Amino acid sequence: MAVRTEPFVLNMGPVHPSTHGVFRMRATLDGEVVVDIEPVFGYLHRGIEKLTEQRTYNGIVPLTDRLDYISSMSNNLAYCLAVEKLAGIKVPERAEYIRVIIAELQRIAALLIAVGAFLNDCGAYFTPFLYMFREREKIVDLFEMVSGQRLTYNYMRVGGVSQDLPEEFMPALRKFMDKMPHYMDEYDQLLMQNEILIARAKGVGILSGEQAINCSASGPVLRASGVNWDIRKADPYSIYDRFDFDIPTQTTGDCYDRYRQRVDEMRQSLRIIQQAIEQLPSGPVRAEVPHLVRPLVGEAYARLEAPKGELGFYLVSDNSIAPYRCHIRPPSLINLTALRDMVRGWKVADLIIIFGSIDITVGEIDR
Amino acid sequence: MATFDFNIYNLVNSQAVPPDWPGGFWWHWLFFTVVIIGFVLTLVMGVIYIERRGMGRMQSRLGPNRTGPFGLLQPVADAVKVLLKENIVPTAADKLVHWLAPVIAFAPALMLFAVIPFENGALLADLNIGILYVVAISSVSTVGIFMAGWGSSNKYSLLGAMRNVAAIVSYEIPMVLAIVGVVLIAGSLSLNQIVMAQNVPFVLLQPLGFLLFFAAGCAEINRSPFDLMEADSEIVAGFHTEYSGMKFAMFYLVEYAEAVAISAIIATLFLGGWKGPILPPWLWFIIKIILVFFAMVWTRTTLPRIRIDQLMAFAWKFLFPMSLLNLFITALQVLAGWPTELAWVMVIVNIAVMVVMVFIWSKFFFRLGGGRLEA
Amino acid sequence: MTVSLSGKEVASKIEEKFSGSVVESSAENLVIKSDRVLDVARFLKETDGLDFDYLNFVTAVDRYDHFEVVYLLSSLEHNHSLMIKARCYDRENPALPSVVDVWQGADFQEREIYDLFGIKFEGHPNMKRIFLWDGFDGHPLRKDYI
Amino acid sequence: MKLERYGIGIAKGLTVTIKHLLRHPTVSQYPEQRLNISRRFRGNELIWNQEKCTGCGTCAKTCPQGAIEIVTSTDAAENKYVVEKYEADTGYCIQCGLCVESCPYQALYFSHNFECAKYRRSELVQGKEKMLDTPERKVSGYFYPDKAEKLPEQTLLIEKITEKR
Repeated sequence: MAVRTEPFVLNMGPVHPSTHGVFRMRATLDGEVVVDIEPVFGYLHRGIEKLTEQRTYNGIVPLTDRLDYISSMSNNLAYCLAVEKLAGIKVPERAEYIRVIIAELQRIAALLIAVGAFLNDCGAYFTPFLYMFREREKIVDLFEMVSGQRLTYNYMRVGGVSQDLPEEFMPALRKFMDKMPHYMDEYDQLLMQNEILIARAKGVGILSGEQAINCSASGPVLRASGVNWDIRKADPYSIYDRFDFDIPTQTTGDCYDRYRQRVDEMRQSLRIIQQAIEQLPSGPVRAEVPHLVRPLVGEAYARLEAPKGELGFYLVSDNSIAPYRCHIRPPSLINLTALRDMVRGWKVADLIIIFGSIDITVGEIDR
Repeated sequence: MATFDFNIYNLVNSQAVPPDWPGGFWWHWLFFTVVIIGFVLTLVMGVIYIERRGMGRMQSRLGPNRTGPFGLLQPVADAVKVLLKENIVPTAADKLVHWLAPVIAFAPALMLFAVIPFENGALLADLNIGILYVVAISSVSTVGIFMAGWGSSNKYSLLGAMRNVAAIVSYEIPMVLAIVGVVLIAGSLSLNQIVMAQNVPFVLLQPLGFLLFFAAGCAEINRSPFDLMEADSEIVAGFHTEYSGMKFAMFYLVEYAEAVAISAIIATLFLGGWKGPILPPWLWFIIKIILVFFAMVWTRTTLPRIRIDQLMAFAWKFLFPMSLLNLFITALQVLAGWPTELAWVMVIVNIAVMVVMVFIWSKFFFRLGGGRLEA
Repeated sequence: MTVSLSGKEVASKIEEKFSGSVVESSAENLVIKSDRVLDVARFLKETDGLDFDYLNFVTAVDRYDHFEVVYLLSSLEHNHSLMIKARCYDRENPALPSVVDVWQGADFQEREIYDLFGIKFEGHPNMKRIFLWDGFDGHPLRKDYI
Repeated sequence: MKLERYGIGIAKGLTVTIKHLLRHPTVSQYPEQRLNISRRFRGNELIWNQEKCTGCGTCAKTCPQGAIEIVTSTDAAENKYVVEKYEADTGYCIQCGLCVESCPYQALYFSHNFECAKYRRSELVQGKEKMLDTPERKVSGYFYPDKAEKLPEQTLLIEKITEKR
C-alpha cells in the first residue's frame, strides 16, 4: 500500500528572512521538493505612478529615490533622462561626466548588496554580507559628501545635477579606486572557489537564453544566460559611447553564473569610473532650466542600464507642470516572470537561492 | 587527616572502582554532579561569548562589548532576557509534546559529561564501556528535537525536524566507525583508559578518523556547514521556531551544550584529554575544548550551508566508505603491532593514506547529482 | 544605437498581411485595431525581417474618452525597436487580447494594467489583481478615480 | 559536493576570515565616538531666517509633501508681507531639500543635526520660534558653500586604518 502523500502549501510570507523585503511566495511543496510557486505582490504598493500625476517635474525626483531604494541614483538619472528627452534639454559636459561617475559608483554599491545577499542566502552566515557592506559604506560616504543624504539622495535634477562635487570628493574617490580591486580579489578568494558554494549553486535554476528573452529579463539575469545585451552598449545614453569597457556574459545561466556575472560587472564599472575621472572637464553643472519645467505635448521613453536591469521611464506630457502619465518599467518585477519555470522541481533550499540570485527590490516591484 | 589538598590527582588514583572518597560513593557522586553542572553551564556561557565575539571579529565588527567588562556578561544578559520573555504556546500545538521537547533535548547533552574525564580518573562514572554510552546518549536528543518539530504544529519546524532525523540517522554510522578506529588503538572503551593510552595524541595516529569524526560531529549537532535543522535563511528557525521564553533558552542551551560535549569528546579521543606538559591537567582539558570549539566557530563564519540531499550523499557516499577503509587499515596496523613500537611510522603512513583517499574520493567516486526532480 | 523604426514602413508591411488592421500610422505612432493585436504581435515576432523577440514593456494611458495600451517591442539582434498602440473606447469593461503566449514577459505587466486600469486581457492565464487585494473596488490609475 | 579542488577552495576561504581577526574592526561606538557627518547633510529640521524671508511662499509651493504652511498678512505701511504663521511639519517632511534650493531670498537652511526624535507627533510640527538660527541648532552647508566651509570635515571610512593591527 503506497503511502499517500499530498503536497502542502507553505507560505514564504511577507515576513521571511530571505525574501529581500515584503514579498510573499505561496510555495506548494511535496516534502522538500517545490511543485509550484505563486508570487504575491502589493505589500509595498504606494501608488507612485498616481502620485507623479500631482507633482511638478522636479518634485518627482524625490519619489524616484523610493523606487529601487538600493540604487536611488540610477532611478534619479533614468527619470531625468526621460524628462530631458521629452523637453529637449541639453545637459552640460561636466554634469554628464558627474552623472556617469555617480551612476557607476551606484552600480557597484547595488551589486555589492546583490552578491552579499545571495551569499547570505546560501548560508555563509553574514560574513560576505558584512564585508560587502563595508565597501558599500565607502561609496555611501562619497554620496553623502555629494548629496547630503545616505539613501534617498535626490541629487540629480532635470538638466543636470543639483550641486557640484566638493573639492575633497576627488582625492577620496581616487583612494577608494585604488583600494577596491584588492578587496574584490579578497571576496573572490573567500567564496568564489568554495566547493560547497559550487555544489549548491552550479547547475541550479538554469534560465536558457531564449527563455530569458521571451520573459523579457534584463540586466545581469539576461547576460548570465549568454545574451549579449547591455543598454550602455546597444543604445548608449548620455556619454557612454566615449568610454571603452566590455560586457561580460556567462554561458549556462545558473545561480553560480549570475553571481560571477555581477562580480565581473563590478570590475567593468571600475574601469568606466577610472576613464571618467581622467576626462572630467570643468564648467556648469546644470542647464538653464526653469524651476517649473513645462515640456510640450508629446511622449518619450528613456531607459538606462540600472544594476537590476533595464529601468525606463515612459512620460506623456500635456504641456502642464505635472506629467500626464509616468510609467516606470520595473526590471525586478519583469525578471520575476521567469522565476516560476526556473524553480519547479528544485528543493526549498534551492528556491531561496534561485530567488536570491535574481536579486529584486520590492520597492521597484510594487511601486 | 592530611591537610585537605584539593589536588584530585593523588586522592583519586586510577582504578575502575569508584574511589573510596571520605564519604564513600554518594559523596563522590554529589561532588561530581555539582562539578559537571557547574562546569557545563559556565563553559556554555564562555563558549557563547567566544562564538559571538569571535564571529564579530572575523566579520570586521566588534561583537558584544557593552554588558560587563569586554562584554563578558552578555550570555548572562541573554539568559535573563530570554527567561523574562513571555512563554507563547501556539493554539494548535500539541501542548504536552511542545512542553516536554526541550527537557528531552537537554538531558542527554548533560548526561554525556558523566563519562568524560576532567583529570586522571576524575569522572563521575568510570564506565568501562564509556564511549558506547556516549554514542547511545547522543542520539536520544534527536527524539527531543523531533518532538519540538512535531509539537509546535508549524510547517517550518516540521521541515526542520524531518531534516534533523534524517541527518542524525545517517551520521551516526561514520561517527561510530571513526570512534572504533580510536578504540582499536587504545584497546579499551573507557574514556579514561583512552586518554591514558595517548602518549602520541590519536589525532596523529588517526588523522582520517579525526576528520571524519569532526565532520560527523558537526552534522550531529547541526553546526557550521551542516546547520540545516535551523537554517535561518530557508526555514526561519527550524524546529525551535515556535519556542519563546524559558523553553527557547533550553534549546539555545542544548545547541551550545552539545557543541561543548562534542568538542570535549573530540578533545578526549583525539587530542589527549587532560594530558599536557606544565599546566594542571583540567586546564589543558578546557584549553583543548575551546580550541576545537573555535574551529567550529571558524567554519560557521565562512562556509555556506549544504543542501539536505547533499548532506545525505556526503554521509553515505563520502564519510561511510572512508570510515570503513580507515577502520580496515587501522586494524591491520594494530595487528602488526605498530601503535606501540613504530608509532611515528604509523603517523606518516596514516597521513599519506588520508591524503590519497581524499584525493581519490573527490576525483573519481564522489559525484554529486544535480538534485532536480522532473515533476 | 537602437534604431526606432518609423510607424509608416512597418504599417505598410502589416497592411499587406492583415488588411484593415492599422488604424493610424505616422512617423513615430502606430495604432493597431484592438481585436487584431494578437495576430499583429505574432506577425511582428515571427517574420525574419522584423523579428521583435523582446517586449520592453506594456503600459496603458487613460485619455478620458479611450484607453491607450502601449507596447514597446525591440529586436535584440537587429537592435531596432518599435512602439505600437491599441485603443479601446469602452469604459465599463474594456478588453484586449493578451499577448502572453507571444511574449511571456507581458504576464505581470498585463495583470498590473488590469489592476490599475481595469482593462481585461482575454487569454491571460491568471487574470487577477496584482497589487491591490481582490476586494478593492475601482481602478486607481484611472483619471476619474477619486 | 565534488571536492575537485580537494578542499583548497574551502581552505582559502577560511584564511580570509582568520586574517580578519588580525585587522581593526571598521565599526565605531556611536554614542561615545561620534563621526563627523557630511557638510551638506540634510538634517531633519529647517532653519528659517526671519529678516530675509519676504513671505513669498515659493518653498510651500515646491514642497512635494506640502509640509510647509505659511500665513502672511499685508503691512500697507512698508508695503511688505508680514509672516504671521510659518510652520514646517517635520512629520511629513522627507528632507528632499527642494524648499531650501528654491528659496529665492536664501532665507531657508537645513539644520545639521539628525537627533531630533520626538515622543509626540504634535511636537514634530516646528513653529516659527523653533526654527530660528541658534548655536545648538547648527546650519548645514546644503546649497550654501560658504556655510559648508565652517563645518568640520566629514570622517570617511576610506581614511580609517583597518588593515594592519
